[in-house]
Amino acid sequence: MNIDFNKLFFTFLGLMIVLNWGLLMSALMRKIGARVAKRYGIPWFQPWVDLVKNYAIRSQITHGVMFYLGPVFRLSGGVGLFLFMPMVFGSDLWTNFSFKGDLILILYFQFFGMLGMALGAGEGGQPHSFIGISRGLSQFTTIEVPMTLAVIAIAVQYQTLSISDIVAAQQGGIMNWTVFTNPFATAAAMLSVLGAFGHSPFNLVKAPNEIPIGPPTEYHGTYLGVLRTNAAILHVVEAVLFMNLFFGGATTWIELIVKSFLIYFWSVFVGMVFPRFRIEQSVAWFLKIPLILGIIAIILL
Amino acid sequence: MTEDNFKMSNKQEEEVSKFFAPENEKRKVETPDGEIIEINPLQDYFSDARPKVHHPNTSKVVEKFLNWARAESLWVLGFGTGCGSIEIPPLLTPRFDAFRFGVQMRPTPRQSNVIIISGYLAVKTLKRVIRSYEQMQNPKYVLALGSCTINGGMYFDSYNTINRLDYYIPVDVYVAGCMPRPEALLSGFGKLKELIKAGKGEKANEYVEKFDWYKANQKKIIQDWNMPDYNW
Amino acid sequence: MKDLLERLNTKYNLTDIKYQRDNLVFLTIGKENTIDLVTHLRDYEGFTHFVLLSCVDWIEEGKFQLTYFLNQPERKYDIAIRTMIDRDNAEMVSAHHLWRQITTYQRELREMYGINFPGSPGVDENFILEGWDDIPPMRREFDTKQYSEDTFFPREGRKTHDPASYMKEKLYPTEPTTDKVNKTDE
Amino acid sequence: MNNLFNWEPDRSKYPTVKDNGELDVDLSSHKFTKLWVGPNHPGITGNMAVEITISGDEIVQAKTHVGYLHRGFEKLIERRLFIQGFPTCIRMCVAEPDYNEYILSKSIEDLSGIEIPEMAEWLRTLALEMARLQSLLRTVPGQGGTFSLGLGVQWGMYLRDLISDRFEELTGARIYHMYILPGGVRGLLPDGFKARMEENLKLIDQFVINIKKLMFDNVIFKKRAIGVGVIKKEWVDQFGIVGPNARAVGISRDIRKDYPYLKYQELDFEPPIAKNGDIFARSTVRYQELIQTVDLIRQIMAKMPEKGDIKSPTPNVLHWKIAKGETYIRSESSRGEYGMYYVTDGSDKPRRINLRGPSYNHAMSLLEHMLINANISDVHAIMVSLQTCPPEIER
Repeated sequence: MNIDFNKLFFTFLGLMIVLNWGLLMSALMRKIGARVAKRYGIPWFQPWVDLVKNYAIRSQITHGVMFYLGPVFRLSGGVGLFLFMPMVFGSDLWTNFSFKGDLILILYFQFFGMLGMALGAGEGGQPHSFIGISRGLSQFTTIEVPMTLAVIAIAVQYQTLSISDIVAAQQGGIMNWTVFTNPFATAAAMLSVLGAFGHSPFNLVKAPNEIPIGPPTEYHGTYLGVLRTNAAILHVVEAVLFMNLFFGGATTWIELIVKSFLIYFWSVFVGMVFPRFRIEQSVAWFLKIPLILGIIAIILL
Repeated sequence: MTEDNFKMSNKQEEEVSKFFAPENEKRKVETPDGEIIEINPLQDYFSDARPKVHHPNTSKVVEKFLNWARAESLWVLGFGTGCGSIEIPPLLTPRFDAFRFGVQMRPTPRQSNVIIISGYLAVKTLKRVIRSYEQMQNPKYVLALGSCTINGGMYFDSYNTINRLDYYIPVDVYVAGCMPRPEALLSGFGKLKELIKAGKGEKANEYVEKFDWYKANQKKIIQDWNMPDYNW
Repeated sequence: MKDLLERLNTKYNLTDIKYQRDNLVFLTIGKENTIDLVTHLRDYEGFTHFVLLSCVDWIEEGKFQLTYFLNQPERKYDIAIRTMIDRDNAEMVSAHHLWRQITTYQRELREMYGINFPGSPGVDENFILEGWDDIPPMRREFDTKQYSEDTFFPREGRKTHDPASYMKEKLYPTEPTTDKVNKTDE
Repeated sequence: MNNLFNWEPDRSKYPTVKDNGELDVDLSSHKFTKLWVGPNHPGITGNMAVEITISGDEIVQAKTHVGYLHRGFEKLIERRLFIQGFPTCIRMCVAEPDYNEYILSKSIEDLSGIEIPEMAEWLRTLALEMARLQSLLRTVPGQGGTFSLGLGVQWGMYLRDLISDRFEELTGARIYHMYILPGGVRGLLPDGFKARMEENLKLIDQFVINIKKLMFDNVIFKKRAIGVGVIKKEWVDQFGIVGPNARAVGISRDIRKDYPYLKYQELDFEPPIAKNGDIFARSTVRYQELIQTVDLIRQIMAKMPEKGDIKSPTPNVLHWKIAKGETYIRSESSRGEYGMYYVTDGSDKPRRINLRGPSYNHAMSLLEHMLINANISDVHAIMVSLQTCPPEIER
C-alpha cells in the first residue's frame, strides 16, 4: 500500500483552511446579525478565543463511555464529509479523497455525526438533550427527503454520482450552473439547506429558551471545543457541497470562500426575520413545499 | 448493535475504571436520607466525591496565554437570581452591548464560567445557586451585584435573604449599588478580566480548599439539604 | 351600595360597617356565616371578581382578621368582608370551591400565618419557604431582625463615632475622654 | 351551581385517570418525563420554576413553584416607618416600580386624608405611563423573542433604555426611581424634557411600524401564536384574570376607565380589546396598548400645566402616626389590576400591607391549568403572553 504523503499534507492543510474560514464565517455572521440589531457585535477573533478557552477548561466530568464518544463521532462526521468533498475544481491537490460515487457517501456522512451525537448526548441524562435529539433526528429525516430527491434529479441529469463530474459539467459560463439548468431541484435543496444549517425557523434542535440548548447541554470544556470545531468545519463543507452541486463549484479558494459565504448567509438571512417552527410544523413544512419541488424536479427530467 | 457487544465483564470493567480514574470505582455511599446504597459512578449520577484542586499550568507562558483567552471569553450563566437581572437585557442590547468585550450568555452551568449573582439571594435560590456553581467547571468566577450581596443591603433584617454571599461561595468581584447601572457592570467585567489576566482568578480552587467551611455555612441556613454534598 | 347593604342586613348579622370610599365598604361578620355571605354575594349579587384574601394579625386581642375582598365588575362596587378568628389553633372554612385562586391564597396564609384551611388542595405543601422550622414568619411575634442576625452572618457595619468626643480625642489625645461612643451601625 | 364551573381540563386523551381522580402518571414506566422549566432556564420570566410532566411533547401535569425571590417585604414594611416604606416597597416588582410607589403613597394619603396638588397628579400620571411604556417595550417584542425572533427584542430594549434616560432626567435613577412619595412627587420636569421625550416617541412610532412588519405580519409568528394558549371567556371570573389578558378575551376591564384615578378622566383613550383569547390576541392587545401609551404620554405632556405645587405638606415623617383604618388602592399596571391592602393601627408603622399582583393568579392557578395539553415548545410563550412577574407573587 503506497501512501500519497503529498495528498495527505494538502488535505490536512485544506482542513485547516476550512476550519479557520468556518470560525471567521461564524464571527462574520454574528457581526452581521449584531449590526441589524444596531449593535457593534463580537470582535472578529471571538470564535478562536472561545475555542482556546474551551480547550483550556481544567476540570471535566463524564457520564460514561458514549458521552466521551459523542463529540468524537460528531467530529468524524464533519471531517469525513470534508475528506470526500472535492474543494477546488481543476486542482489535483485540493480534491481530497473524492472518487466516483462519493455523492452517496457524503449523504451518509451528513447523518453520521447526528447519530453519534444522539448516542452521546442521550447518555448525558439531561432531559433537554434527548428532547433535542428526538427533534433533531425527526427533522433531519424529513430534510433528507427533498434533499435526496434533488440530488437524484441532478445525478440523473448529469448521469454521474461523482461530485467532481457534476462540477465539471457546470463549467463554462454561469448559464451552465444547475441553478439555471434545473431550478426546481435547486429550490428544493436550498430550502432543505435551511434545515441543515439549523438557523431559525428550523433551530428547534438547540431551541434557545425552549429546551436550552438541546443535545450539547451537558457538554463542556474539551467536549464542547470538539463540537465547535466540528460545527465550523461542517458549515463550510455543507456550503461547499451545495456550491458544487448547484452553483458551479469553485476554481479557486477565493471563489469557494465567496460562494460558501453567500450560501451560509442565505440561511442566516432567513433566520434573522423568521421565528421558530414547532417540530410538527417543521416536519409538515419540509414534507410539503420542498418535497413537491423535489418531485417536480424528478418528473421534469 | 446489541448491548452485549459493548458490555465488559465486571472484572474488566473494574480494572478499566481503576486504571483511568480511581474515583470512578464502585462504592457504598450514604444518601441524604440516611440510606446506604452501592453506586457505580460511571453509570449513576450520584456523587459524594469531594472536589479537587486543579492547579494552573506549570508553564508560565502557556498559563498567561490561557488566562488571556479565559478573560476575553467570559461565558455568563443565564440565571437571573434577583432584581439585578433586569439590567442584564440592556447589557446585551444596543446601548451597552457587552458582546464587544467577549461577554456572552450561556444557558447551562456546564458551559459557563461566570455566574452573576444579581442582587439579593433568597435561601431557596441559594440552594440552586450552589448547585449551579458546583456544576460549573474550573476555572469559574463569581460576580456579585448590588449591595444586598455585600451586607444584605436593604434586606439586612429579612428572614429569607442571606446577608453575606462570600460565606457561601467565593466572590471574585463585587459591583456595589442598588441597582448597579449597566456601566458599573461592564466595569465589573473589566475588573474581573484584569484579575484573570493577572492570574488571580483562582477562587474555584479556594472553594475546594475551604470546602468544609463553606459547606458548614451552607448547611447552617439551608434546612432541607436533600442533595449530595458536592454536585460536581 | 346602600340598598345592597340593607338587603344583606336582613339576612346576615353585619357589624362594624365602614365606608372607606363611595364604592368600597368594609364590614365584619361572624366566622360561621362568612363563606355563606361570600357565596351569596357571588351567586346572587354579581360579585364575580375575587380580588384578595388577606390576613391581619391583631396580636393584642389574640385574633386574626381574615379579609375577603370581592368586586362587582358591572356596578363597580367593592366589599371587604372581615372575619375574626382565634390566634391559637387558627382554622377557617376553606373557600377553594368558589374561586380557583383562593387555593393559592390559602396556601400562602397557611405558611405565613399558620392558619389551617382543612380540605383546601395542597394547603400543606411548601409555597414560598422551603424547610421552614420556626414559627410562621408573618406572625407579629416573629422578630425578623433577630432571626436574620442569628441565622445569616451579619457583616459588622462601619464604626460610628460621636463627632464631638471623637474630634476631641483626635485633637487632644492627652486629655482623658469620658463619653466615648463606639457603637456599631445596623 | 358547581357544574357551571368547567374547571377540569380535557382529560379524554392520554394519560388515564384513576378511580380516585388522580392521574395515572407513573414515572418508572418510561412513558413520562419530569422536566423543570426554571429556575435556571433562560426562557423563564424572572426567577420561578414550572415543574412539568411530559408525555412525548405534550404536557400532562404542571405545577408552578415560586419563592425564589421571597424577601418578606410585607414583614419588613411592618417594622418600618411610613416614609421608610416608600423606598422599600418599590423593589416589590422590578419591571414597573412606579406602580408600587403610587399605590403605597396613595394608600397613606387615603388613610391620613391628604390631597395632593394638581401638578403632582399630572406628574404621577406621566411617570406611570412612562413605566407602562417601558414595560410594553419589553413585552411586545418579547413575545416574538419567545419564538426565537430576537431582533425585535434588541430594538425594543434600545428604546427602553432611552425611556430609562428620561426617567433618569426626571427622577435621578434608572430603575428604582423613588419619585412618587406620600404627599406628592419629588420634582418638576427638567428643562427641555418634553422635546427630548417627543424625539424618543418619534423613534417609538417608527418602531411600532417595524415591529408590525416583523411580528404581526409574519406567517410563522401567526402559525405559532394563533390558537395556542387560549383563555376561555368564563375563566376570567373563575381565575381572577385581569388586565390585558382579560381584554384579549373581549371583556373590557381597565381600572383606568372603571375606577378613574389621577388624571385619567381628562385623557381620551379607549382600552383595546381582542376576541379570541389566544397568544396572538394577547400580544395584539399589548401592541395596541403600546400605541395608545405613546398617545397618552403626548396627551399628558400637552395638557399638563407648566408650573405648580408638587407636594402637599405632610406631618413630620419621623413622628407620623396614622389613625386606625384600612383601605384598598388599585391601579392598572401593564399586567392588570395592581392593588394594595393597607391597614394601620394608630402607631407610626403600618399594621399590615398586602400587595395584590395580577401574576399571583396568572402564574399560579391559571398557568398550571393552561399548560395541560399544551406543547412543550409553547410553555415559555404562554408564560410570557400572560406577562408573569414572579417578584409580585411572593413579594
